[in-house]
Amino acid sequence: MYTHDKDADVKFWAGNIVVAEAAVAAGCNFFGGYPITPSSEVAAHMAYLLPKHGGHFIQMEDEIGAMGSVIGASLAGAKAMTATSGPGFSLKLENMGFGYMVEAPCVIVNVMRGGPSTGLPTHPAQADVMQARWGTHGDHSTIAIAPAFHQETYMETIRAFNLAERLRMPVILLLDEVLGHLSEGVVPPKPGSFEIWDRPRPNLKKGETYYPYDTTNGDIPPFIPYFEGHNWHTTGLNHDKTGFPTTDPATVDADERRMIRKVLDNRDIIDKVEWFMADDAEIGVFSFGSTARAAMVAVKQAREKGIKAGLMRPVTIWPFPKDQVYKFAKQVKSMVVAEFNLGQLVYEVERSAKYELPVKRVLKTGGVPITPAEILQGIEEVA
Amino acid sequence: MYTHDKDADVKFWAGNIVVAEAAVAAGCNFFGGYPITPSSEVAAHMAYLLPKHGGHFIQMEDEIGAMGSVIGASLAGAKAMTATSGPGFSLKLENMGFGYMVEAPCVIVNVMRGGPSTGLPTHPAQADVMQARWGTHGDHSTIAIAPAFHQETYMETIRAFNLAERLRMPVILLLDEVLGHLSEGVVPPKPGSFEIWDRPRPNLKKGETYYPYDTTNGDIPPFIPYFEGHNWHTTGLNHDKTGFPTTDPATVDADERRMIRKVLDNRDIIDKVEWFMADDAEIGVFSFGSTARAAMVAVKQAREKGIKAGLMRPVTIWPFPKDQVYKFAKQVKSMVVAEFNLGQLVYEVERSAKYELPVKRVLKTGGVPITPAEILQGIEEVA
Amino acid sequence: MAFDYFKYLRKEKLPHMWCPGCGIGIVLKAMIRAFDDLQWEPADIAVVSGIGCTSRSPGYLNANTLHTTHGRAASFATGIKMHRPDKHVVVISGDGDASAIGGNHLIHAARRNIDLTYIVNNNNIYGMTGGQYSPTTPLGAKAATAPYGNLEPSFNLASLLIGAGATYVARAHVGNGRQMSKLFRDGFNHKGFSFIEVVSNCHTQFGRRNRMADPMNMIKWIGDRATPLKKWESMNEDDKAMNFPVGVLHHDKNQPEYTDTYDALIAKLKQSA
Amino acid sequence: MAFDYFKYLRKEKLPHMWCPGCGIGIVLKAMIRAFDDLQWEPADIAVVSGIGCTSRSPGYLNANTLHTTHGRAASFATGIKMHRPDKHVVVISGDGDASAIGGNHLIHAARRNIDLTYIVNNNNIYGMTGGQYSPTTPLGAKAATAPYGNLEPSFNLASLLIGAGATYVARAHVGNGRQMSKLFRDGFNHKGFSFIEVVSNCHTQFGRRNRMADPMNMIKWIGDRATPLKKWESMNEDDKAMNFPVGVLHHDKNQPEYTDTYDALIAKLKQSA
Amino acid sequence: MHYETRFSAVGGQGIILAGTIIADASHLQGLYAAGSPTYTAQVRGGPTKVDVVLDNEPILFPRAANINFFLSLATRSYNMFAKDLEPDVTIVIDPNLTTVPDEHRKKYTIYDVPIIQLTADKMGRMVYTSAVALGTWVALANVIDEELIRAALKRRAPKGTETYNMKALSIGIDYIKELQDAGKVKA
Amino acid sequence: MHYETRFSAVGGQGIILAGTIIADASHLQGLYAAGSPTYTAQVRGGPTKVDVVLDNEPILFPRAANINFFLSLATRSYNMFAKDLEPDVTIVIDPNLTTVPDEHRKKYTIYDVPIIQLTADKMGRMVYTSAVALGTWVALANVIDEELIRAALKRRAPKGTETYNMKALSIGIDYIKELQDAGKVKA
Amino acid sequence: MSDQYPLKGTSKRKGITIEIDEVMCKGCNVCVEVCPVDALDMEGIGSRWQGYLAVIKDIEACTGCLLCELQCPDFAISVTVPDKKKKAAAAK
Amino acid sequence: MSDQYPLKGTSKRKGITIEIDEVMCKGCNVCVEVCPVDALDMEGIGSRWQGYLAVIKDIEACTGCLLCELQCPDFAISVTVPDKKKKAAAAK
Ligand SMILES: Cc1ncc(C[n+]2csc(CCOP(=O)(O)OP(=O)(O)O)c2C)c(N)n1
Ligand SMILES: Cc1ncc(C[n+]2csc(CCOP(=O)(O)OP(=O)(O)O)c2C)c(N)n1
Ligand code: SF4
Ligand code: SF4
Ligand code: SF4
Ligand code: SF4
Ligand code: SF4
Ligand code: SF4
Ligand SMILES: [Mg+2]
Ligand SMILES: [Mg+2]
Repeated sequence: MYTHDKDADVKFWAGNIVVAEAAVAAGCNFFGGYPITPSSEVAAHMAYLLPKHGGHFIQMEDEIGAMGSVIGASLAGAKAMTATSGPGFSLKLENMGFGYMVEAPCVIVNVMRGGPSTGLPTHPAQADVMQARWGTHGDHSTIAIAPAFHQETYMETIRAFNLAERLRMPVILLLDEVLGHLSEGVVPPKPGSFEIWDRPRPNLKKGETYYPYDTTNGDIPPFIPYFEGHNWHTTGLNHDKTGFPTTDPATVDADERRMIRKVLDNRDIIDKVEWFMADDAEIGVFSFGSTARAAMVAVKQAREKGIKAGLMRPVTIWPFPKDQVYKFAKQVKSMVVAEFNLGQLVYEVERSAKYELPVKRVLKTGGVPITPAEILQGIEEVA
Repeated sequence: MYTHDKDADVKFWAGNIVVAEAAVAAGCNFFGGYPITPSSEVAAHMAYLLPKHGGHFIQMEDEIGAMGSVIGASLAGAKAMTATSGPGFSLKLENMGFGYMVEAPCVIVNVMRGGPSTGLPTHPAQADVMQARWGTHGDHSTIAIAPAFHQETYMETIRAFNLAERLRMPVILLLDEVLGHLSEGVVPPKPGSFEIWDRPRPNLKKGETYYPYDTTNGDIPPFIPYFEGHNWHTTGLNHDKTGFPTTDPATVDADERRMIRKVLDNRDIIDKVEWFMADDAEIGVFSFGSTARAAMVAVKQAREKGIKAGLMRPVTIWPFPKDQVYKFAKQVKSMVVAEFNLGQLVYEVERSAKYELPVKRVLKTGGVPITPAEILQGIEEVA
Repeated sequence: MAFDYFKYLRKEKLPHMWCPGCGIGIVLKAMIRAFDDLQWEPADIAVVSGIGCTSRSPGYLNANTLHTTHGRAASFATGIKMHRPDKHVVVISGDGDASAIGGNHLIHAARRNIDLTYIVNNNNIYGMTGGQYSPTTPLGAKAATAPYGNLEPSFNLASLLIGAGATYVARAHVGNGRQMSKLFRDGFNHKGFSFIEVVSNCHTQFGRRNRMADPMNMIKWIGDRATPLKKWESMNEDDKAMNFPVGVLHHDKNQPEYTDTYDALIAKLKQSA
Repeated sequence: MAFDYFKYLRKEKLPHMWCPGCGIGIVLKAMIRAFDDLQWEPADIAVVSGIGCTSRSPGYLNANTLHTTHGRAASFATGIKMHRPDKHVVVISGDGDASAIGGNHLIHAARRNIDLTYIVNNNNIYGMTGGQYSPTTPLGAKAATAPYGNLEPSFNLASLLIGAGATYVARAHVGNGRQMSKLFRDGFNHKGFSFIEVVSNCHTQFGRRNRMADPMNMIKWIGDRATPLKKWESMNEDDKAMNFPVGVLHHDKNQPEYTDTYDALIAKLKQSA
Repeated sequence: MHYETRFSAVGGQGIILAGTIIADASHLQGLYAAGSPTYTAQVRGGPTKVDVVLDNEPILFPRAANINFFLSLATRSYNMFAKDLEPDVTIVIDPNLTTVPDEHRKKYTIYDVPIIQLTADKMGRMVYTSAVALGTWVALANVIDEELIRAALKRRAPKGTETYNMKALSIGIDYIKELQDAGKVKA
Repeated sequence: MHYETRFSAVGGQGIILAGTIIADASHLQGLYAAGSPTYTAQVRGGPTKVDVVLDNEPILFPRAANINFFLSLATRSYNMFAKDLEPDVTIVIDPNLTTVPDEHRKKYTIYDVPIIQLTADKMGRMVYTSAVALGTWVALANVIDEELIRAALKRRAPKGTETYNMKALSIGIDYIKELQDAGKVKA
Repeated sequence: MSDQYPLKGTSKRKGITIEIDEVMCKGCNVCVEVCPVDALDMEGIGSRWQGYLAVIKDIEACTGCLLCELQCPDFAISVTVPDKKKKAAAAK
Repeated sequence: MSDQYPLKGTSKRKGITIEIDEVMCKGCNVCVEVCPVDALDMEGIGSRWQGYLAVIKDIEACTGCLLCELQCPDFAISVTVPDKKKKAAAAK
């Protein structure tokens, strides 16, 4: 919930515009995209903004190429972004996996729509959240952020870029059609009033060899872009610290574990959960993104009816805030999970709860968002 | 574990050959593929077998096209298959979602290799199992089968085709490089000695209109291929029973739930779990596919050491056998989950157990399969 | 008697979803007339599309119709044709669907010389998604993602297809439905891969941004530049660049068709078995 | 002094992984000689590849090198070039990588006329995955997935690229490293998209199945058919079909290069701001 | 203060802009606004709508739940979007293009405003339809100051069309005012 | 009965075929077999191996765990695959192409068989290398009847090469027999 | 719904029938513009689409060239020519 | 390791040096086949690759045409021509 000073310079923007504006504010200077409803305005606005800021926009021939161009630009030093929706997100997955493997910082926006397949292109859903975690083949960690308000979207877009840079990896920003096309007020913070991070650079002595995956000083290998004289190599094959392929089982196993660890060990800067009336809650509501806004209304209404409901709203949904869910589950009598899909994060909630707590699912698909009334009903059922 | 009659006509085949042979035995008459290690021999053998049987093989320009051709052929009436590995599986996901949406029977083979990205192309892994479940965008059910022995692979390939036909949906067959390239004996059953199912046809009266998604008689809409005079339409957009797009929220919601239900309500023909020394087990081992073979050895060795270990080996891994895990978890003191990845089905095991049972993870990546000794060590740690 | 379009139409689905004056309707009509010319039965025709305004066409046609994923129509069509080589398989899609995301399937279907007819309604824009530039948007034209004018050179689709090995390549335009229909008919008749580009109007997304918001403005703008091949060939380079040739641009009747080749193999193996 | 290849090589990675006699090594050498001719510094060069035997080339080159996913090299290269238009970006990949799965990125990079040089080592087969037929495998040739001989007509890559709008298109062959190097150099020098096909040998996967298991057999089979463009043009149709032209097949120096166009826009907006 | 507006039409980009203008203006009045269009790029010639929710508190649930003002320019859009309306809704329709079920006439307060005719007759170009429609809203909803709406409309209108848009707005406002003066509408 | 064999070489398809032949033959002898090649299509000229596990019980864990017989035709393949060997392993190497660490010479029983030279000298074509190698296995491993190996080899050999393959097999067997006769190898 | 001009008519001279389907017609103006003899016109208000509808202005002028029918994107206008003429035209 | 012929040599007449790197050479036979004057040869046993290695058979015959070097896929053979001749050849 964000309140705006009457005198503030409030922009009445669609969520997709917010993402584009915030990306440029975060230093994004490359966008490779391919239009798809309901994300297209992100691309259109980047096409408008970037050349004005000396950055490069390109509309690629498809989403696969868009993802490829983003990683290429990233390795050449760009802060790069792409934006898409369900079908395009599915297509990007192979190259996203490449991004994880070569540890290329970048931001991937998915403005979720109804699915599977072409589904309901102009209607919202929150049904790509498990895909965001598990979509590409092989083991990997995921960072995915799902803001709920435009002001938050602005700040979280910046944070997505910062996390991508700090952890040297792709970061996923999940919106949905509700937010992408919703116009509401946002007050862009002044440049300089927020942090901007760049990927860590190594402290090389003169003439010292640069190893693109050198982890002597921590799990996040420092980065020097192409064309700075280090002539380094990288590949989607498993590689050692030099970036060249290896099939040594121990090296590969260690490296894959490191890439997962670099996320799990940095949860302090990744995790973000918002709580709403949760302190004394007896009925725990779990919801995220646009649906969480309905959940906030439902929680307020429940309280008005004397039910002590409270909301846990993860902003970072991957890595999943399992410890917080566990604690919340211990605190409350029962839980309500409201998500605009047919059951995805509820599995994680159940897993994290670790015991047989009644978990009421308020799930839905079909294009019309979950209403406060539907969540309230769920709350009342388990109250 | 399969024993062979000495007089039986034992074939010493690689697992990939077994899949191709069994597919043709199951009635497969179309294969659309694109080569990728370690699945390529499936395609090569189909290219050899199909024209001899009057079927059609095509090597498409990429995996996306391969998946498209398979669904096209399926709608025209073919029993169709494709085979791939990690990167190709990632690429197929969008069209797989289309397959779920239009309810096109077909079989997708993924011979898993090390990942993510290009990873370890010539080495095994079991790291695409969560992807199999959640890889494509949007809500959907998944059937995925992971056999462990070549004889089982033969029979399960046939079952995969049968399930695809009976439930009118894509079915995933998960092998890994160990099995795909392992040569071991298999005795192909005699034609006629096993069931072959065809997709259900409707009982139309003369002149009656055919609706491709008519569910008046159950969740699985009967099917008439193209070109039989019914001139029907279908689309990846959400559609009603006529196959034409609809955005009616109730219709869409109901249809998406139906497609999930048709799997969950037919678990009697889908589910398959093999148990090994599990009846009196106190330490429950959970493993699948090629890793389960190491687990069997480990269980035997544990028993020799006086530890009452037992193995639950799901052959059908999706839908996940959560009730069986729950029962098994209640029976045993602790569990060992052995999978050749960095933690995937163990999440499902934890969720299904529903309480804080000690779960030891024997996880690995890097190309060298988990050994019996490693699992035994895991067993001993929690014994 | 008036021509009966409804044999090939799903009447209950009409009026169609397209904007008033959209060229896709003209293409649909020409297709139907060509089907009728050849007396193809609806039951023997499959019409496959990708995603886009144009790709909604199959829904209106009384045939075996398939609305697939964006850009992939040719691959689905290939599967259908391979399994049923005895049937007629037609693909219809937009310039973006066919030549942006779908470019690869398009050129490979052409290369194989598989007996599909691929019709592209080239309106030089992504109509459905709101007017982003496509691989055929003219240099300098405005589009949702080209606010400063399009910077990308565009494909000459016919040249691309000829380069890819298509054995029948023609170009029609929305200003002349009669010629279009004839070119469709010839393409349908051609045994092998046939490609027909229809230069078309999306006044809503392209026209509105480029001073041609009225359908007839755009149709005329197209028609004025459409020049019969022979005449176009005799033009000087400047005029050539300003205009575009229509008609049959390439026709090679002597190449083996792919499903024929395949079925000959099946027959051979059967014989030797 | 002997020519020093090692300025552009990662010596410690040699000997390379390719089969004895594999043409890829000849291509690599010719690339290095062309780099040297132009005095390009390793630090200013990016070499990008997809997946395949050929695509392992970047690993041996002392430059900024990127081994991407199968078929997608051009898109990664496009991102690199867009962000650093001042640098040299070269793509090298196999026939399968470039023209099967990667066909779309290839033709679109050509269409945009972005200043990349795209080298295809066309050995008419999927070498790395074990000899499946590729879009350039000759009709009738045996392959792992063509046990009865290949049924699919093949691409003429140069024609495809010319059709797609490439502004420099050349063809070399492994039998003539000197000419190859010269064509590479010209392609590198060309401002815009340049495409050089090298007709090459994979005796291991193609040759073995087609009675040319020995590298020199295949190299000779290729060399015998390679004909200078002028001479080839004067041949009769039969001879044309039996042989293939080598040299510069198409060169248009007058088209605007894409990053130039883009950066002109940036400059213009800066000025008007 | 909480006010929900729905504009609907067939294939109309204009009404979406009208919604944006209300939201813009609401800021100037210190209100929070949330605008949700049906996404029309995929709905050529199909029914479209835009919902604008206004509140003096930050808006949590941004979708309309209890519509106060509903405007429809076509029967198809009416049928699609005149659902779940509460009895206290104010409805404006163009009677030439919209046929309203009798029961609705009984249940709801419906104003017949020949918006298209007015636009055609007085403006000559149909692009001003939505400004005329917006005028009826200004007069009937009476939640945002007319001058603030004019300011917002000016800012969003394509260059050169500002005065025409002002005129079109007045046409809508005046038509309602006349009805009000004639006692046919509660002011 | 449980016997594990590993053949290794550089870039060799032949040794993989040799493994398959052992497995084929083992069936004829009522054994179970599991053969696991390194997948060579991606390892041009690189070290390759094939493991064949034989057992009289159905084989659960199909990978080699305790190798009884190890053959290497090249130093690179030796170095890569001569890992985790148990002291009782029997090793055959081609001394012209394989350099073995001294400690291995001490730890293991190693037979030097100039397989390449034998093939070159006696067969003239290098394609028969693996049949010669297989011959050494037949004689040394002594777990499968020679005739069954011959039958399997005949079936898998490319048409027209059967007799040459038989001859090559004999060369390998005879070389070991000679060594055995000369007392240099335990029979 | 049309005020002045009809949606259906048959010419006396040539017996040509033109029929406009008011449900289908979207008032796009294409037929009006392509008619070489100005036989058609647009009329305001009445279409469900954008306020226009095609109407027959001068049935007697119609030559039966079929252009309006072929170019109408909406299957909204049909022209029936009594004699062989039409067949010939269609076959072209 | 070569038995009869050397891996390195300089011709007396022209001062051309040929050098074969035995670690790099895979014995593919390409250089031998392309040499117009038959100056090179293959020798059995000894390569780490497939049992062959290129060797210099007749250094005096070498014309310095560079073909062997340009065509060797393995950076295994180098030819140094003392005078400008080489530069000219390379530039072609
Ligand atoms: C994988 C995927 N990417 C993007 C889209 C979004 N999309 C739908 S249609 C379309 C382009 C339509 O343009 P065109 O093919 O020219 O058809 P038109 O609408 O102009 O007829 C796009 C980009 C999609 N549906 N799926
Ligand atoms: C998405 C994906 N599909 C398939 C593969 C498997 N694959 C690797 S290389 C290759 C083809 C190689 O052929 P080519 O590009 O001609 O290169 P060559 O090896 O002949 O040089 C294939 C199909 C892959 N790695 N990724
Ligand atoms: S948006 Fe363009 S292509 Fe789509 S229906 Fe309208 S005019 Fe036709
Ligand atoms: S398999 Fe073919 S392409 Fe690959 S290295 Fe060997 S010869 Fe070269
Ligand atoms: S048939 Fe020809 S003349 Fe008659 S109305 Fe139509 S366009 Fe005009
Ligand atoms: S062309 Fe068709 S839709 Fe357009 S105005 Fe004429 S009859 Fe109506
Ligand atoms: S330089 Fe020329 S002549 Fe000399 S050895 Fe090499 S190929 Fe033969
Ligand atoms: S060409 Fe090179 S690798 Fe081949 S034999 Fe000659 S020197 Fe050796
Ligand atoms: Mg288009
Ligand atoms: Mg190749």
